[in-house]
Amino acid sequence: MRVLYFAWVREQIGMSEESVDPPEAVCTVADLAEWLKDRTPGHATALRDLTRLRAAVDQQFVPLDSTLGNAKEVAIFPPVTGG
Amino acid sequence: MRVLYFAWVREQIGMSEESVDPPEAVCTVADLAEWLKDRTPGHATALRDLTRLRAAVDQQFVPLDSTLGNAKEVAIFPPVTGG
Amino acid sequence: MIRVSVDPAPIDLASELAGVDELGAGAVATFTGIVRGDDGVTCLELEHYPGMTEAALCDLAEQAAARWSLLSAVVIHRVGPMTPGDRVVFIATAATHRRAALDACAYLIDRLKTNAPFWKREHRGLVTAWVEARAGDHQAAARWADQSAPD
Amino acid sequence: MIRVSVDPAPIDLASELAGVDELGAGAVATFTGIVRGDDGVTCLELEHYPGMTEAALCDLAEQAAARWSLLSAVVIHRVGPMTPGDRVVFIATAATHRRAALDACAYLIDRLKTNAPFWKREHRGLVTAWVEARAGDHQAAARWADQSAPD
Repeated sequence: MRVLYFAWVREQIGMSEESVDPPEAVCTVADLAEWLKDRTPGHATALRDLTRLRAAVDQQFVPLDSTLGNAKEVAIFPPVTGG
Repeated sequence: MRVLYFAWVREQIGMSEESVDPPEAVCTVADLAEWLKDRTPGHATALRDLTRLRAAVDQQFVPLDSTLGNAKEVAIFPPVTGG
Repeated sequence: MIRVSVDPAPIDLASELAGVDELGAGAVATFTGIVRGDDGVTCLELEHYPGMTEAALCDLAEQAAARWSLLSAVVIHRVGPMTPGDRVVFIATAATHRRAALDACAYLIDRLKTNAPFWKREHRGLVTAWVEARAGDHQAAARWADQSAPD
Repeated sequence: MIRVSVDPAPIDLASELAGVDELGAGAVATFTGIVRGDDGVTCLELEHYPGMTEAALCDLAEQAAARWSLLSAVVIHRVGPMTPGDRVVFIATAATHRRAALDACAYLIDRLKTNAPFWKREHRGLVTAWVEARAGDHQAAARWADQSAPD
């Protein structure tokens, strides 16, 4: 599974994407974020407060409690601020 | 007093403006239109139905029952259709 | 900045927009009305009341500028004969934030329809007909009065 | 016609408007968002999610086109670094009548603010800060759902 990061999530984690292979217990986007926290201190900082995060699964916005299913691409980022 | 006509009022009357000197009994714009009707058959046709007419006194839109006061310029025309 | 113009010359968007976004505005909204030829109209003639028209448009632009704290308001209306595809009217509003610019732009075209002395005549080949006023235009203009309008 | 673009190049209004009013439309509404420098911002950086951004903008444009029977919908968003006075976003909608064009234009900018993956970072000299999302943007987007939106 490809995981993408944007904006300050990307900066704090120190990379814009990585490939991961989470265990079966990781069902939702929130589970994935929790699981990713242990990777580096940067991950721990960026993913500390899930209420500040938003996500997309296979390029569709989803709530954090959405299941991952067979997702190929998950993106984690702050609330959007375009326009 | 200068009276101006626009659109089909102007066409039916056959002129775009004229100078008139109405008697004192002519108090309102409606009175003026009634009084002008007798001038020519074109006036009679154009000013027959007051509900189809709108007016401006000294270049301000006014209801037809507005008094003329010391108006210098009165315009009579159909409802506006700009934009 | 308030700019109002009533002119038989074609409306050039680039020149009308020049300056509008050079004022520190964060948002510019525009509206362009275009002659439609969809029901056989070959020519549209716009008659107006010289002097009163410009004053009425200035008045509307000033009301919008005051109500929405606009940085600029531009109202350009073409007059005389024109053909389908030609621009009849152009409105631009600039403000710090988008809601003010968008609302002021809608206000100006809604109010212009009922509060400025213009009359349209359509030509379909050799047949001409004065355009009738639409009740919907009065409803559209009236909705702005429901919200503490200055007028 | 639906046209969507996400590009680091400056937004040229004349070329973006070309074609929009050549479709028999009676009304064209536009919105332009511009970088403000009023609180010391020297540079604004726009980051986005390539691929998803274009799809999200297309989706919004198609929803607007269906809901208001638009003749055209154009959504252009600049990305990368820009400076005060630069255009960030440009939206144009064309329809037969004015209400459709005006409402669709407001819908597109309101929904774009909350439904497209862009992130802004402001530079004030050497200090940078990611822009926080505004609650008001969600309220503005939500009002379109109250009126039987297709989504």
